[in-house]
Amino acid sequence: MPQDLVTSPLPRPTDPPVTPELVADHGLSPEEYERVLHVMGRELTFTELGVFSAMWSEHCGYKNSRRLLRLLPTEAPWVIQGPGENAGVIDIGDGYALAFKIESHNHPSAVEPYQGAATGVGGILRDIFTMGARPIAVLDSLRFGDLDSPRVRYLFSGVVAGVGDYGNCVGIPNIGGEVAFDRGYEGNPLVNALCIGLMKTEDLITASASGVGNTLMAVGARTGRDGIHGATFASEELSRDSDEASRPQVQVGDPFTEKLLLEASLELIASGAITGIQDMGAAGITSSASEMAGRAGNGVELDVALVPVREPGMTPYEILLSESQERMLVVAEKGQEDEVRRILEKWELEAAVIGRVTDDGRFRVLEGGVVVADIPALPLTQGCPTYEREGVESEEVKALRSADLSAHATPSGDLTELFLRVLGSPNVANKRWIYHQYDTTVRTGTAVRPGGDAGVVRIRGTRRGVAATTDCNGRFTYLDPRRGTLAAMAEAARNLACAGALPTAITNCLNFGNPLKPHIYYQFREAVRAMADACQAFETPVTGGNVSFYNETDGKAVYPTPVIGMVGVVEDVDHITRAAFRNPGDAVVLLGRNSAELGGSEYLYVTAGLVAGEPPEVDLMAERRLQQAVLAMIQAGALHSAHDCSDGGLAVTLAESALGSADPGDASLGVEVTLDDDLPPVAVLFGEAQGRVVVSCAPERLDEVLRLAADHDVPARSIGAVGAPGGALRIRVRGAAVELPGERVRDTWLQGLSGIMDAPHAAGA
Amino acid sequence: MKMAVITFPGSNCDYDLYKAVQQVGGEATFVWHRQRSLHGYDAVMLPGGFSYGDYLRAGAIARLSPVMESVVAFARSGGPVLGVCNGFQILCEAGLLPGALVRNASLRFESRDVHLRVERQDTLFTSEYDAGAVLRVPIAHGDGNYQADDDTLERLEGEGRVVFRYVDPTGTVTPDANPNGSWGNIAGIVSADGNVLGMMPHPERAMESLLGSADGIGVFTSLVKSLSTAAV
Amino acid sequence: MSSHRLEIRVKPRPGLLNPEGKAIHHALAALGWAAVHDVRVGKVIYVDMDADTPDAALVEAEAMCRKILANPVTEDFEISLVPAEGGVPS
Amino acid sequence: MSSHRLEIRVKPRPGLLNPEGKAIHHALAALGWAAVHDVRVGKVIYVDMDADTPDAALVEAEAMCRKILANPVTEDFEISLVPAEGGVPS
Ligand SMILES: Nc1ncnc2c1ncn2[C@@H]1O[C@H](COP(=O)(O)OP(=O)(O)O)[C@@H](O)[C@H]1O
Ligand SMILES: [Mg+2]
Repeated sequence: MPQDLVTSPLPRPTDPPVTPELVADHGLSPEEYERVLHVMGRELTFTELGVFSAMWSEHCGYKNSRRLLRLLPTEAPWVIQGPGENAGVIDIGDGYALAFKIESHNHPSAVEPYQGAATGVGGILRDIFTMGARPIAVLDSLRFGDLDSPRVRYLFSGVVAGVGDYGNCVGIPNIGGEVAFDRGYEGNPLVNALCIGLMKTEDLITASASGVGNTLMAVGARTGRDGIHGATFASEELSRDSDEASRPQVQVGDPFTEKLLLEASLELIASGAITGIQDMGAAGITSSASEMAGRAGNGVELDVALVPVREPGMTPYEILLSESQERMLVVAEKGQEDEVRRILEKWELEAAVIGRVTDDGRFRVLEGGVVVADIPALPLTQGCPTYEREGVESEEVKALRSADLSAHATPSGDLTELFLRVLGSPNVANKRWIYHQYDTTVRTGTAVRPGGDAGVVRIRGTRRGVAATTDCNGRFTYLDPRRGTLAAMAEAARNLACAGALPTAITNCLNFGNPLKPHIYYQFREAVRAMADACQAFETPVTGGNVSFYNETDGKAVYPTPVIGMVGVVEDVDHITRAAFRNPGDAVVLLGRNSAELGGSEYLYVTAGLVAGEPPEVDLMAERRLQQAVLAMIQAGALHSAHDCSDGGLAVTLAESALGSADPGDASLGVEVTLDDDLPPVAVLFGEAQGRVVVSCAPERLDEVLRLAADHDVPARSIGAVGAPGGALRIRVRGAAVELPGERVRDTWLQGLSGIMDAPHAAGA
Repeated sequence: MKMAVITFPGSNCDYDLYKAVQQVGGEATFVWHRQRSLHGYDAVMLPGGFSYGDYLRAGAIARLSPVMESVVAFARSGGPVLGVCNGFQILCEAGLLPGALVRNASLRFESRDVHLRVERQDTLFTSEYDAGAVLRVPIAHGDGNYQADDDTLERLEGEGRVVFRYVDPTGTVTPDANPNGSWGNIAGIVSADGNVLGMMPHPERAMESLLGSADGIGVFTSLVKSLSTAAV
Repeated sequence: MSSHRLEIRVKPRPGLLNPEGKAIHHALAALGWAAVHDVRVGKVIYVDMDADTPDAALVEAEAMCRKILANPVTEDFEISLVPAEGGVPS
Repeated sequence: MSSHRLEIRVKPRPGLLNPEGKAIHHALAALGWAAVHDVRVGKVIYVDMDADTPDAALVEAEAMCRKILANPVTEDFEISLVPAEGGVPS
């Protein structure tokens, strides 16, 4: 079709007129709309307004984040694909590359937890396999309000079931994740899912519409009316009546179709019949088609009448913006359409030609041959205005941070009782209630399952493995976004090192409130700056991520939660190290230094309901040395276990290592240590000072371990010994002690979360 | 030793079974569910996963796949058939094994290691184990709760067709050791002729201590051994 | 006070994808039932309960649906009284 | 030839364990519905199909149930014709 004929589509008879109110309803400011008019050089049709509003939404356009995100380091010799594609890709050696990315599905999960979480997993899997990688593991990072609320229990159990059922059905093992319960997330759960995929380096494919004249095909599930305008929806705050108002926006996932789509996509990519493939995710066909065109510097033309639909009577607006799940847009090499159909047919899926790649740089949409939208692709995908906002720290948070905690350094009761309260808190307690609902062993690659510091998958045919973790302590980031983010980075890297992996790269999921509020923008800015610094220090570039703003209910934002998803390479599977003590009589060594820091701790939350104080300080260089020391010890074969010290503090870390998996058939061991620091016992036991790892080794390797620590300039000391199977936990601190039979420790830890969720009252919405 | 690993739309443990067979020296071939012939295979394996998404009932749609007529014929002629997890569910739906696998009593997906007691050592699939041996093997299923009517259960027990039972680490049958509510802690059963084994736990995921356990190897070495003895 | 049996049909909302129905539709077509043009699947729940009158039982059932049996975001429900004899519950 | 909607209720056989029903029964009891004495859960399947007559549709539905929709070992089924308007399938 010659371009000059089609620049000004006529409005469709049933379309509403584009009024300023309608523009506002679409989330575009008057200034932004001015800009749209300038780009277009004419008035818009209703369909075009829908397209712009989706692409220039926060979710797709990164209006309020893009400028700051440029601060993040994205390059390193091992980075094959940085941000901007469906997922980042790194070289992990031996001819293999790893694709990985994290995504949020917070708003959908707040409305319908099961489907919201399930479709979140579905979306992130598609981001991975559209790169040509086979998904090999999933991790999930979750946050909810306190579990005493029935609504929170309903959200939590729905989300876990949704994450589980989807990944289980597709057959991707879950290897870890995290969960936190805190009133800071009441009403606004955070559901972030990370997927990692493996490919041969040469199999990488990108999502671009290259090759003028090539054919656009819609592949997979049909397009329905579900989830229309999800991208805009994800960019708005929840209000009290969202449950009601959002109904049509619920998308239902079909993991079975996803599994077929996964196999078909990998086969398509291997066949050479296609040149590009992209998930129809947020903003559906609109974003996939226009982004693919934008990346290639080409145009696309598609006809909505050719798109297979689930319901009759769908308008172009609906078809373009539907977020029905399990669909892909494929660019087939001209003449290869039948090959694409043949592969899809084998997997019992549909493939339909819906358009072609053009050379005019336009995103043009027809309805039965009549043009309904004609937009320049590059301004649509890249031209969204970006903002740097004003950022000011909230006075309230400043006050909380400078709260005087000295009274809390004196125990409010018996230390042993206090320890049990911390250990039994759902935030600290064993998480099997969650991961026993996740298939963790399918694909026979999982060397370290959930429950340790990081999950590890071995790579068949090599000596290598990959490790992955997600981390963020929202209380720390709330009290001090900079320190909190440094701590999240440090914890993630420590977790990997403890597993025997070299931290290699990160993806991030930035969950924040409304960025137009100065105190939220302040949090966001400080978090991104801190992340950039830590990425530099750890040499872990950012290869992709996701920003989720507007996590607010009735004006109240969640804690700023920049979740770090970090991956690392295990050189040799023999290096894989676990958190659990292995042998009675082994020496227990503390690496790093205790401090008097109680700010933001679980102890304060559990014993005083407080989220206050300075979060622990982070020394990036000391962290780096610690990670290197731990890795050196592991690679020397000197360690029997390594466990990072985080939520709950040192006492909890020791208990976790002693308890091990606590699975039937795995003995829990005792532990006996003495901590003679000149510090308040409460701080030594429960403070969450950074930069600490508890390792164990055979007594005859103790000197070597201490020497390796000294070589790396890491403080280290032997603090005690591993006890007998079923043995007691004994932690002595200056004139006081935590002392408990092993059984009691184990029961408290196992029941802390399961006990709440399995109680009869847990039922109901 | 040629083993057919049948792949249905939604199977996801096909690759794991394939690797397990290879590890014990067998020759594994994927057979797509639309293929009709099983000519030339010495054994047939139905993998775990979610054939057809487990929609309607786990295994209900897969058992109508074209290949299933041949699987039934292969089994009826005495050929060894192993169904793991979803494979077990399909075998029940197809009538090659009695009973049904319904929702786990917890109503949740259950994924963890369990302990199994080898109840019968004189089968094609267990000859390499000691009778009464206790194995550590992963489970991962939502519908593994074995149920049948009283007559069937009586017959299964009377004829000694329960091959694996969920037990605690010491080998004792206890309610706590039962992960899904199965009647009699049943984890795996054989057909009356002994050539069809269905089990919910995944022996193919317990082939290497690196991944947690190597206790599942015996199922595959037993099969290979009995096939090679039969071939002589 | 007497016993009543309620039959509660919990159905997926129109417009939402119903993957189970889709899979069954596909299977029926493969088996030769080409005349089938749509399939949707929900749950049927039989509740046996004591109540003074059938109407009182219906009122309770409606409350149960709102509270726990149906998901208001994705499902609709219908309730009928059915004879208890020879019926389902055991 | 016209379109008919069939409502097929697939119910667990009496005497067989019904974990969903049991769990719902527990949950209802925990929520205060002490008057409930049994709950059983099955599936309801809506099939829209073309057939010459309603009876012909019913005959087909029965065949579907025997072939695939119900498991004879564990389930019974019942079929009704229901009006298609305002119903479930979309
Ligand atoms: N949502 C989840 N999904 C999978 N595994 C989880 C989840 N939450 C926690 N886990 C597992 O439980 C372990 C302990 O959880 P947590 O205490 O939050 O981790 P950390 O040791 O990083 O502080 C984690 O290592 C993780 O593997
Ligand atoms: Mg922890």
